[in-house]
Amino acid sequence: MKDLDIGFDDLKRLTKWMRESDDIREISLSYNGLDFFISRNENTQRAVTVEAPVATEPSASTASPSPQKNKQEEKKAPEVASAPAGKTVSSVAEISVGDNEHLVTAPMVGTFYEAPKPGAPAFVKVGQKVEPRTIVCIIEVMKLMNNLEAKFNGRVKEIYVEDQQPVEFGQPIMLIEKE
Amino acid sequence: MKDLDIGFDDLKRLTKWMRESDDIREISLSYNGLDFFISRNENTQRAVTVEAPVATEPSASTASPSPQKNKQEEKKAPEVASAPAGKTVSSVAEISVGDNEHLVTAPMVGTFYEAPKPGAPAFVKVGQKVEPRTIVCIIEVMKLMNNLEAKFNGRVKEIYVEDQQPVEFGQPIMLIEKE
Amino acid sequence: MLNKIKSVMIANRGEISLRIIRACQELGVESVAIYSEADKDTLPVKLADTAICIGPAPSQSSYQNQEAIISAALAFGVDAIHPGYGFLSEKADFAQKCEENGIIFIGPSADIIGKMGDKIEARKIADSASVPTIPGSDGVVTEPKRALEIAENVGFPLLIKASAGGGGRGMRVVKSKDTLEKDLNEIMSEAEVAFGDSSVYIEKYLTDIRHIEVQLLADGKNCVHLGERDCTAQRRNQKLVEEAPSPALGAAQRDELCQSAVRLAQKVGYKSAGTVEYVFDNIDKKFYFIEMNTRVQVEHPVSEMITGVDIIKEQIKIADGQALEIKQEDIVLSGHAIECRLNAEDPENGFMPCPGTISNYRPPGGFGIRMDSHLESGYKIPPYYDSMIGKLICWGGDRDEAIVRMTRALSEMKVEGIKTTAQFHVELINSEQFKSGDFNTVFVASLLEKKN
Amino acid sequence: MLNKIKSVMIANRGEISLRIIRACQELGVESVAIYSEADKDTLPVKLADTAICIGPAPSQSSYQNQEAIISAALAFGVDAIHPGYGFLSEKADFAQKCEENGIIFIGPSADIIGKMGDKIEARKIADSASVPTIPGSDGVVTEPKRALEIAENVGFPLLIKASAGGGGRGMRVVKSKDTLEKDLNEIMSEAEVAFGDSSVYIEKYLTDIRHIEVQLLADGKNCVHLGERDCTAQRRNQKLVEEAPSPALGAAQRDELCQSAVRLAQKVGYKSAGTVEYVFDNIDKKFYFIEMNTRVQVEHPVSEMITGVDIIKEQIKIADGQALEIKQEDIVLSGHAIECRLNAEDPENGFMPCPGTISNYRPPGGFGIRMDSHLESGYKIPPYYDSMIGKLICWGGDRDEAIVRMTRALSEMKVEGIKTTAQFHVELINSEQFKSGDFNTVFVASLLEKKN
Repeated sequence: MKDLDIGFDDLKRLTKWMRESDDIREISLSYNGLDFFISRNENTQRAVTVEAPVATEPSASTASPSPQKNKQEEKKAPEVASAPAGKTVSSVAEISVGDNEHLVTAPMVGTFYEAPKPGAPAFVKVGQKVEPRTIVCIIEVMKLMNNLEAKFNGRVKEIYVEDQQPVEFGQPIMLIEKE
Repeated sequence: MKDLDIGFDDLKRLTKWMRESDDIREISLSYNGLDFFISRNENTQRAVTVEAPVATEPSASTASPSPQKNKQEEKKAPEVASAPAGKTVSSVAEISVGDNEHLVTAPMVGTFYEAPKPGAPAFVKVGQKVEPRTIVCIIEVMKLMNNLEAKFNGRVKEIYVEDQQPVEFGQPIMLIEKE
Repeated sequence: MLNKIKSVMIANRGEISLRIIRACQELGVESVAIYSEADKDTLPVKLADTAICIGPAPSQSSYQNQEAIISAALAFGVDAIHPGYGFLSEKADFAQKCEENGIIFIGPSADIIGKMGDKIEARKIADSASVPTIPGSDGVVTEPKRALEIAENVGFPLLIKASAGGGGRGMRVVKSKDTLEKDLNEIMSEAEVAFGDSSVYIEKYLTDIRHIEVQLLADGKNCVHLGERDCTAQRRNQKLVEEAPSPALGAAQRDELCQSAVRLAQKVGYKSAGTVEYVFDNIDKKFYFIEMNTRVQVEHPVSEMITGVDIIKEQIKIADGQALEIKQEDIVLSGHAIECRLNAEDPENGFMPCPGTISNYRPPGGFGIRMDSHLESGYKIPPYYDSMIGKLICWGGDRDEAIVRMTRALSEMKVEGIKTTAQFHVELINSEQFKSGDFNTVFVASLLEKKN
Repeated sequence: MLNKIKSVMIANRGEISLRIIRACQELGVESVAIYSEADKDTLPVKLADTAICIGPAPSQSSYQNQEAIISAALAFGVDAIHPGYGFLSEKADFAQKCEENGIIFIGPSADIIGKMGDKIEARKIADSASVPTIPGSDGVVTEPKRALEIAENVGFPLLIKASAGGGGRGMRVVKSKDTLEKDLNEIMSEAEVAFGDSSVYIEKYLTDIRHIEVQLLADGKNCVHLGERDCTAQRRNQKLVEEAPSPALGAAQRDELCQSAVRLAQKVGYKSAGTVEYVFDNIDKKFYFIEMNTRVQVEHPVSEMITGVDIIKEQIKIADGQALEIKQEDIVLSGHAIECRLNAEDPENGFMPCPGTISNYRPPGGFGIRMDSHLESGYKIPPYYDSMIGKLICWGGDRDEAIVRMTRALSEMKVEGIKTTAQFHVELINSEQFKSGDFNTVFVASLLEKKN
């Protein structure tokens, strides 16, 4: 076991795997005075009521910008363990954002517009280059149009919401790959 | 086991397998000072409802041959975690019985008598030598007197129940040190 | 509140044990739970004032072990035993043993349990109390001529049963007068050959029936009824859903039914809670006495919810020797209540029992909801006992509201880790036929057939 | 069942959000929960048909953020908003915004909320509807002579309040006529010096009072009452225990009280559920109007339990434009109900709020028990909101039974990991004074004093 030299980078890598593997709930590592523990669990007692982890693929999770529909699963099978997919989908934590990426999220609950007016070309498209002041979309909050900016130099990597769809507070809207 | 040289890459591989094998819920590895654990479980569902372990000292647990009184604790502090001591006290599991010891338990719920009749000397006392057929006590079940025998050559180490006290099914009555 | 009873031993397990413990606590008497080794970590054991292990898991060695229970009651000095339902609740000899040992049996006397447990005796008592019984021979008929006479009086279809037969053997349905004589002769001679006894019973054959029962409370002198319960939704004679009031009865017939039950109880000087069971013929709209249950029933909460009367507390007070405080005019039926029995069974697989561990339990809540269950997260359903793990009772201002509330509650409830009948109940109570209120005892079977 | 409303957004959290979700589900309308980031994993979010995160934890940014809520309602296309209690439930401007944006506000109109929210306006309406108000000046008095006249009419003890004062400043109790003129002069000149305004209010000073309120349902045309609730058991103006019916009222006075509340609602064409609050003077046995709450109240289940009427469902149906189906004669008060508010507070430490994680939660159960709570094992009480974590409501055939049942249920309940007021409630409801039914609003304070 000589070669088990665990450095901080290794722990970082473990942490990264954990982030990528949403269904892994706990990792613990204990060696030679080192004690390392990561958990998604809100500790043991809580674990009982915490819902099963939800869809982790950004494509899956953000494909539904609509609010989280719970009812189907619960109604259909009250006796069966149901982990309503898509329920708490849209919060930031569930999309893995790399160091060189920036996630644009909804600053308020409202309606997403990809273009300045209906029928006009979208502000940005996937793959398009953006600058910090580039307007990437509009969130309408009670008739008030709020421009969202890219904030970084980079390129639009993914857009998670469809035009004119409602978005929750904090819902991921698009991913900017920084340059 | 010389060749069990666990490196960080091995842990990485383990982690990778775990990620690929959706039905594996937990991996734990413990070797030569290394302790490694990954889990998909929100764990401890069980922990919540399982009662805290109760008194394990024979002296404490068997001092109360009467049925388990729960009410006091529950009533007095419904908001406080209560592990009603003495509740499941009298089952065999909670008294540590050594390899060279034999625990005499109640074969039926009833009343314990230490002597053949009131006022008579007890069948046995602590420290007394016994043989397999030595009668150690009587359990009365609906007017029917059932003799319990020592079953082993040995010495009475402890008596847990007082004369004329009711005993539950399986309740420890006395401990015989085998010889 | 009580005079003689200071402690009650509950000779049962699961939800009914919990139910009785709660009643004891509200009456201020000590509750003494008994349990088998398999039930050590269950809610009744935790919630009772005192808990006593009386034997190993199999019920023959624990909950049905009369000697162990009486012995425990004597050793631990309890004043009374409540038998719940099932197990020893209708064993006259157990009641007798309690009486002999100076323990109050919370139920009627051994004598009454015995009488009512004897079907022929019970039918005679019903007849003598002018409680309608299924038309037919009052006992065995040996004379073919007499049999013919009776059969013609009863009408068709009718049922001829060899008195020595049983389990379906030696039975025949006679549809019309045309074949009566032939059928009668055949079955009597068959019975003679098969059992060495040609005597038969003759009974009206009912094809389209409901099961309706009347809840009674009686103190030996006075008797009140708490209205009826309708238990028509059954599967293989197992009740699944019970409700009150019955959607089949109008006010006049309800009164007639309930009065007949009271008459029966009065006739024998009944003393305790009890239930008189009837079949209700959907065709001629008449009810006929079947039997009397001399114990509390699984579905008693349904009556509690529409009357506000705590049946278990009343039952204990009667056993304590107290006179009924409730008068018939105090009892007002209000709204509608439905009970669904939650079983650890797989409805997709022939209702196979499936014991296991409840990984996550969330009881439903809110207005009008009552969940009588000993479940908890982590509870392990032992394989030794009944598959019923709880009863969900919903009250509504009317039957429609009770149905939507039950549907909501069943959906809200979570019992994870095992299969249950919850979803099946959602389908059952939302079926057009159940909603209409117009169904009979084979309705569940045909619902299941339609599904498959 | 509903015509216009197909979806309801619940602009609240915790137990009342759950309560409204359940009502929506029973009415067959889509329930849309909103939640702050702190409430993401809570039961309402899990049980609602749809859940929308509307902002960060602080309620100013979420549950009180009118813009965010209206925006969410518009973006997600809901038909109606139910505000629950607290937060935006009595904000006339919020109701106004809903109206302007074509969203049905489940409550009365902005106009009525505004009127009833203005104490002086509300008192005027009460007077005009012949609803008794506390005797005193109808408004400010500037003339010392007029003040003297009024004071003599009101009688003693009385209270003089500088109209520019507040928070206890510029108030004086006058015990008898002897010092009236001197006291009046002093307080008026003090007020002149302190606030530059010498005008005062004069009011009868009540020292021994109960808090009693009447639950109403009105559709703008018809109005029915569901009897009264007694909320006298308070600590620092926070209600702790509520019950119905009030042990202080006889049938005649109950009727008089409830009729006056109905008159008030009729006067303004009230349309929704609402509550008229009164003080009841234990000394002269009279009740006086204080204010009207134009929303559903925390303690509404108490009335539901004794009437069988689902207040939230009725409120939603009224908002849907439906006429009240219930008539006053349909409403029969049955039995007695008590509610204990369960707070995450430490009664041993000045009722200090103590948020934390519920390591183990076991709701109480059985006949007559209703636990309205969003608690679950593992639930983390956030520090941002109210300390109330649930309401335990118990029904009994009479007040005594309700008390023993509540005691039993409080003892059966388990809320581990934090301090709660459960045990304090056991002591409160079992105190001689509470049991007697004869107490006033300072009773809890003196109970606490005795304890220390």
